[in-house]
Amino acid sequence: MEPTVTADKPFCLIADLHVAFHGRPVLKAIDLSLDSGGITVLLGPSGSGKTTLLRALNRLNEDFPGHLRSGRIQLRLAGELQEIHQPEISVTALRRQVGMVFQTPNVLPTSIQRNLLLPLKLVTDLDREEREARIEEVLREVHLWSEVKERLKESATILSGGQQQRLCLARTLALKPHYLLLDEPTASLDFKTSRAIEDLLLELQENYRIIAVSHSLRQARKIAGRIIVMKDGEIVHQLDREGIACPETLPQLLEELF
Amino acid sequence: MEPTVTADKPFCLIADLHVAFHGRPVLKAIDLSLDSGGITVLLGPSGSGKTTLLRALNRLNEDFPGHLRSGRIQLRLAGELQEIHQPEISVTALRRQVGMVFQTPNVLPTSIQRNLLLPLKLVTDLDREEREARIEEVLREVHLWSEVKERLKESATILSGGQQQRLCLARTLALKPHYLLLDEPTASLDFKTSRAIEDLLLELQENYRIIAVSHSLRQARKIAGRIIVMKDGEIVHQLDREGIACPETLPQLLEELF
Amino acid sequence: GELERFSGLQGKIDIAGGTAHIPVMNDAARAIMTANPDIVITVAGGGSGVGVQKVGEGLVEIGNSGRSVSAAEMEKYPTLKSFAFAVDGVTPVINPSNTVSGLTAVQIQDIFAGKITNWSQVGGADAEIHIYNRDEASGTRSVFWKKCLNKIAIVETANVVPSNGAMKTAVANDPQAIGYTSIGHVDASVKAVVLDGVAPTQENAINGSYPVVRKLYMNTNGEPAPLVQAFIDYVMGADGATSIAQHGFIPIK
Amino acid sequence: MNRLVTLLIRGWSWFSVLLFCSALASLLWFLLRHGVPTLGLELFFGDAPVGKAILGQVRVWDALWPACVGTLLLVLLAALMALPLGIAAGIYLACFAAPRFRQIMSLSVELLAGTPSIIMGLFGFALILFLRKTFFPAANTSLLLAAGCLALLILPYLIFTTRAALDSLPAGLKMIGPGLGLSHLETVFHILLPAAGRGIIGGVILALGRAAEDTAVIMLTGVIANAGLPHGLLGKFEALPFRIYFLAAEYQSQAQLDSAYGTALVLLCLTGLLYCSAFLLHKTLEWRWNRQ
Amino acid sequence: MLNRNSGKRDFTAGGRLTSPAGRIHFPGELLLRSAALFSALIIFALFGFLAYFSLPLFIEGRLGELFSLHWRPFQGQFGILPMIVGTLLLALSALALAYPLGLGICLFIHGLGPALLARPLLLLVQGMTGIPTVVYGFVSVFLLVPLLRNLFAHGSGFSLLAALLTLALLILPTIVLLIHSQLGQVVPALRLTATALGIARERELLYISLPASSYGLLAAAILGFGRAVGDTLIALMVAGNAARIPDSAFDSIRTLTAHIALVVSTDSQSTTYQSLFAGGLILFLTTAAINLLLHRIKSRACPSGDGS
Ligand SMILES: Nc1ncnc2c1ncn2[C@@H]1O[C@H](COP(=O)(O)OP(=O)(O)OP(=O)(O)O)[C@@H](O)[C@H]1O
Ligand SMILES: Nc1ncnc2c1ncn2[C@@H]1O[C@H](COP(=O)(O)OP(=O)(O)OP(=O)(O)O)[C@@H](O)[C@H]1O
Ligand SMILES: [Mg+2]
Ligand SMILES: [Mg+2]
Repeated sequence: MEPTVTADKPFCLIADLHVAFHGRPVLKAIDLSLDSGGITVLLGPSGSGKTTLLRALNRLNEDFPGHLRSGRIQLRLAGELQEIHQPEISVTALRRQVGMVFQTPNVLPTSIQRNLLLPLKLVTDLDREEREARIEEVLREVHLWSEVKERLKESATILSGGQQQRLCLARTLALKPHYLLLDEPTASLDFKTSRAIEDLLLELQENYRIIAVSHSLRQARKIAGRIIVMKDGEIVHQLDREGIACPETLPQLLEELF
Repeated sequence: MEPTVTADKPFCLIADLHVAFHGRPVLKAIDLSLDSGGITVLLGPSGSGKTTLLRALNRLNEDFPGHLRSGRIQLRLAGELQEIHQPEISVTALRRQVGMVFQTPNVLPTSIQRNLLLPLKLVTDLDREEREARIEEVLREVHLWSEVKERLKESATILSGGQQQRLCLARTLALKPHYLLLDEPTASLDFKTSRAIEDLLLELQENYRIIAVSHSLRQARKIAGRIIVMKDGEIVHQLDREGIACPETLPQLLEELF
Repeated sequence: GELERFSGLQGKIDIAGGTAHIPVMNDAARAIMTANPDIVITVAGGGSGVGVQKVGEGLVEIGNSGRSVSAAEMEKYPTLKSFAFAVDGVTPVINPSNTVSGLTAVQIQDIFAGKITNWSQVGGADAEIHIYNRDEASGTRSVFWKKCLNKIAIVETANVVPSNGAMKTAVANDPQAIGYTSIGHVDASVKAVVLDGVAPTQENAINGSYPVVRKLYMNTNGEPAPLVQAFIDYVMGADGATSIAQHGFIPIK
Repeated sequence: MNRLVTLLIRGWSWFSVLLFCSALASLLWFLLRHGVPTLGLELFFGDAPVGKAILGQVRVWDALWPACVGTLLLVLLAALMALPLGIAAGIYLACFAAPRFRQIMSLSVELLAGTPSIIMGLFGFALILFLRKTFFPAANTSLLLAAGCLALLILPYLIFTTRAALDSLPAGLKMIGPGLGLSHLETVFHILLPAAGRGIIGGVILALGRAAEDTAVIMLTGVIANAGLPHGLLGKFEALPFRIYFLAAEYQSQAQLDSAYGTALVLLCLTGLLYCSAFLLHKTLEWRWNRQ
Repeated sequence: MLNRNSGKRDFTAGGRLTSPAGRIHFPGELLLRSAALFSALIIFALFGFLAYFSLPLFIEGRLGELFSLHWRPFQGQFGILPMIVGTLLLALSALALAYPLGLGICLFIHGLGPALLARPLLLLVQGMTGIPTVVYGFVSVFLLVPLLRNLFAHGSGFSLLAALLTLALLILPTIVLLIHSQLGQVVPALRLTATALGIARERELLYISLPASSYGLLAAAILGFGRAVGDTLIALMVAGNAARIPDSAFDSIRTLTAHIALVVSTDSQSTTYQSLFAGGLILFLTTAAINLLLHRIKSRACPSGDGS
C-alpha cells in the first residue's frame, strides 16, 4: 500500500500536551494542528524540547524513566484520525507507521547490510530478494551506495559520522512508514550531501508526512512547508509558506526570540 | 603554565602520512604544515577522512582494530617540534596536550558533574574547590551553566543532543590542553548557540591551537584562519586568509570539487 | 575410672577413614576432650581406603577401616598396625511392606545375580525386584559379597548407593527393594530378612549362628604414641564397649 | 507467521518461569516442612551454653555453630584468593591482552570451568602428598588448602563475567578516556570498570554462592565432621554443606536426618546473607560512582 | 577491543612527554598480566597432575582396559566407558533442558513478562544459586524418585531421568544469571533503536539483543555444561550408579564424578585408583573438545568477531 498525502485535511492534532521527566516539565501546553502538505520543520534553541516533541508522536518518550504525559495526540492512521494513546493502538504498530531517525546515529553493532536487512525482516514480509533490492534502493537514495557497496558485510560502527547518519535514515526509509520524524537529519553532513538529502526529502513529501528538526535557516527555508519555533518547551511561533517566503520575517523573528 | 601560540613558526608538520584500516586506505599521502595563528578548519564530503586526520594527531587511530600508518607527524610540544610517534613520547601525555571533542557526543553514563570532575581529578592536581570553580567556568563558557546548574547531580545521558555536545566540549576545555581537535563542535546546536561557541573559539585561539571540522561554509568563513579541503583521503586544496576573505573563491571551489 | 589414663597427657589426635566408626569415635572424643581440654581430637570420614592411605602417609594418627588392610596396602605401608575393636553384622533388608520375611542364601544369590527378577518367584507379590548394592570401596559390601553372596557376579543393572544411610533411605522408600546394611543401622523403617532361618540379631552374631559378620579396625602407622595408645585402650575398654553396643555393634574384648 | 513466532516466544517465557517457580516452590516447601521444626538454639549449640560457645570457650558437639563459622571463614578465604585474581585476569583479558594470548586464555579458562569440583579436591589432596614428600613434611589438609581449591573452582566464573561485562560496553564509552588523555589504565579503572560494575557483581555473587555450597572439593581437602571451631588456617574445620552430606549419608536416627534439613535451611540463610552484603556493596559502589 | 592493535604502549610517570632513560612500566599492568598468566598456569598444572597420575595406565598400555564396557574391579575389568557415556548423556540432556528454560526466564526478565515481576524473579534466581547441591539431591530422593517410580511403573526411580531433572534445576540459575548479566549490558543501548523501528520486544530480544550478547550466551552454555559435568552429589544420590550404558531414560546410570566419589575411598595403589585419574583426564579432555567445538561454531557464526 503506497501512502498518499492528501492535503488540507489535518493529519496531526495535538491538544494541550504536557510532558515531564522526573517532575520537571519539558513540554508545556502544546497545541498543534498540522494539515497541508509540505514538510514541517521544528526550530528552536538547544534544549527547547524539539526532540521530546518528536518522540511524543511515536510514544518513544514512554521508554524513558520518569516520564509523565497529559493531553491528546491524534494522528491519521489508516485513513482516519486516531488518538494514539488509546489502548486499542499497539505501540509497535504505531511506531511502524511513524518512523524516526535519531539525532545521534544509532547503528546496531553488526554489519552494514544487517543493519538494514534485520529490521526489514522483522517488520515486513518481503522475501530475500525484495529485501536486497530495497536495501540498494534506499542506500542509493541517501547517497551512500557508492561508499559502502563493497563493504556491506563490514561492521557499521566503523563508518564515519555522516555515513552512519545516512545509514540510519536509509534504515527508516526502507521500512516505508507513513510518517517520518527526522531529528537533524543533515547535522553532520557536508553541504553537498545535505542538499541531496534535502532534495530527497522534497521528493518524499509527496508520499510521506515529514516532520523534521533543523538548525539551519537555509535548510528550513528550502524544505519547509511550515515552520514551528519552540522555546522552553512551548511553541512560540508558527510560520506558513508565505511567512517563510518573505526574506526578512524569519531571521528577524528568530533574532527576537532567542 | 599558560600555553601561548606564537605565530609564524610551524606547530604541526605532517609528511607523507598514510592511514589504512584493514588494508583499505583512508588517508593518502597527506602533507601539511600549519604555522600561523588562527583556527584551521577542515572541510570535505562525508567519509573523506577528516575525522581520521584529526585522530591521527592524537594517535587515537591506534585504538581501532586493523589500523596501519606510515609517515611522520610533528607537533610543537613543550616548545619544540617533536615527532609524535617516537618511542620516548608517551601516548597518554600526548593526548593530554592534544584534546579532542568527538563528532557524536559520548558522555559518561553518570552525573553531569562527575563527567567533568572525574577527568579533572585524574589528570590535574587541582584541589576540590579549584575543580568545582573550573567546572563552573567551562560550563559558562559553553553556555550550558544556566541550563544544568540546578541538576548537576542528574545523569548526563538524559541531556538533549546539543547539551551533550556542549558538555563534551566543556569536558575537554576543563583540562586546558594545548591543542584542541574539534570534530563538528556545533553540528547539533541552534545558530544562536553556534555563534556563541564560534565566538568562544575565536577567543580561545589566542591560547590554544585549534583544528576543527565543519560542514558550514558560513562558520568556516567566520572562524577560519586557514581552510583545508579534503576529498577521498587527500588534501585537495588549502586556502589562507585572503582566499577565505574573497566572497567568490570558496563556494566556487567547493562547487567544483564535490 | 576409664578417663584417668589421660590425665597429664596432651596433644592432638586426627582420626579419619571408615564411616561406620564415626559415632563411636565421636563418643570417645567427646568424653576425653571434656575430661581433659588439653587434648584435641578430630574425627573425619572418607571411607576405609582413605583411612588406610591417610594413616600410611602420616596425615592422621589413626586411620579406620571396615576391613583388614589389603596385601597391596601392606606392601606400600609395611609399618601399619591394626587394632580390631568391634564386630558388625551385615543383613539383607527389604521394605517393611514386603510380605516376604525369610530367604535362603541361594535365593539371595540368585536375586543378586539377576536370575530371580520378580518377588512372586520367592513367595511375594507380583512385582519387579529392585536391587540396591554398595560401591566396591564399601567394607559392608565386601563382607556381604564374600559371606552371603559367595562371590558371585552381581548383576550390572543393580543400583549402587554410597552409604549405609542412603541404603536405608532407598529401601525404606521403595516397596520392591532389596539391599543389605549393617545390623547397627536396622530400625523400623526397613525389615531385616531372616537368612536361612537365622534372624540377624546381635545375639546370633555373637554366638556365631549368624555368619555374615566383619570386624571394625583402628590402624596406626608403627607403634602408637602414648596418647594414641591411651585412646585405643579407652575405646577398647569398658566405656568404649558401652558406646559400641549402643551404636549397634558388638565390642571385642 | 510473525504473530506465531511472537506468541511462541512469549508463551515459552511464561512457561519457563511457571515451571521454574513450581519446581522451586516444591523444593522449598519440602525443605521448610522438614527443616523449620528443627530450628532452634539447640540445632546450633547442642547442649553447650550459648555465650561461651560463641566465644569458643566451650566445645560444641553435634550442632551447627562450628560449621557455620567454618563455612563463613572458608568462603571469605576463598573469595580473598579468587576475587583479586579472577577479576584482574578478566580485566587483563578484556582490556590489555594481545589477541593470541586472549584466545589461549579463554580456552583454558573454559577448561577450568568445565573441570569437575571433585577433581579440584583430588588435586589438592595430591598436592599435599607431594608437599609432604618434598618441601614441607608437616603439610596437611587444612582450611587454607580447602579455600585454595575452592578458589580454583570459582576462578573461571569471575574471569568469565568480568571479561564479558567489559567487552560489552558501548564503543563510545571506550573512546572517552583516550580522547581526554587518560592513560589506558585510568580509562580502565575509572571509566570502564565502574560502568561494568553491575555485570561483575553478578559474577561475584555466583562465585560466592558456589563457594558456600560446594561439598566435593572440601571433602578431600580438610573438612571433617567433628573439628569444633577452626584452629587457625592450618587446622581442620567443619562446614555446613559437608555436615548436610554427612548427616544425609550416615544418619542413624530420624532426628539426625531432620537436623540435616535444618542445616540446609541455615546454609540457605547464610548464602542469602552473603548476597545481601554483595548487593549492598554494589549499591554503595554505584552511589559513589554517581555522587562523588 | 581496546588497544589490541596499538603496538607498544607505555605509561610514563606524570605528565612528562619524554623520559630519557629507562621507561617506567606501570606496575598495574604487570600485576594484571601475572594474574592472567597465573590463572592460565593453573590449568596446565591441573592437566599435568591428571596426566601424571594416569600415566602408568598409558605407559603400560592398559588403556584398552579402560575403554571396555565392564566395570568389575574384582575380576580385573576396569572399563569406564559406561561412565563416560553416562556423564555425557546426563550433562547434555540436562543442558538441553535447562538452557531453553533459562533463556525463557531471561527473556521474561528482560521485557516479555510484567516489569513488576522481573526484579523479584531475578532475586529468586540469584538466591537459588545458594541452595546446596546436596539439598537438591536429598529432596529429589524423597520427592522425585518415588514420583517417577509410581508414574512409570518401570525401574526403581533412580534413573537418568531423575538425575537430569534435578540437575537441570541446579544449573538453571547459572545459565539465567550469565545470560542476564550480558543482556543487562546490551539491551538498554539497543532497545531504543529497535523499538523506534517498530520492532516488537520479542523480536528485538531474539534477533538483536541476544545475538549482540553472544559471548554471554556461550559463557552460559559452557559454564552450565561444566556445572552439569562436574556435579558429583546429584548423580551420586539419584542416578542409581549402575555401571552400564542405559537402555532408556528410566535406567540407572553412573557418571564419572559419581564414580570417582565411589571409588576414591578404595586402596590407593590399585589400577582401580589409577583409572580414576584417567577418568578425570577424560572428563577434562571431553570439556576441552566441546569448548573447541563451540568456539568453531561461534567464529563461523560471526566471522568479523567484532561489534560486541
Ligand atoms: N529522558 C529525559 N529525562 C529527563 N530530562 C530529559 C529527558 N529528555 C530530555 N530531557 C530534558 O528536556 C529538555 C529538552 O530536551 P530535548 O532533547 O527535547 O531538547 P532539543 O530541543 O531536542 O535540544 P537539542 O537541539 O539540543 O537536541 C532538556 O533540558 C533535556 O535535558
Ligand atoms: N576505524 C575504522 N575502521 C575502518 N574504516 C574506517 C574507520 N574509521 C573510518 N573509516 C573509514 O574511513 C573513511 C573516512 O572516515 P572519516 O570518519 O575520517 O570520515 P569523515 O571525513 O570524518 O566523514 P564525516 O563527515 O561523515 O564524519 C570512511 O569511509 C570510513 O568508513
Ligand atoms: Mg534534540
Ligand atoms: Mg567524521
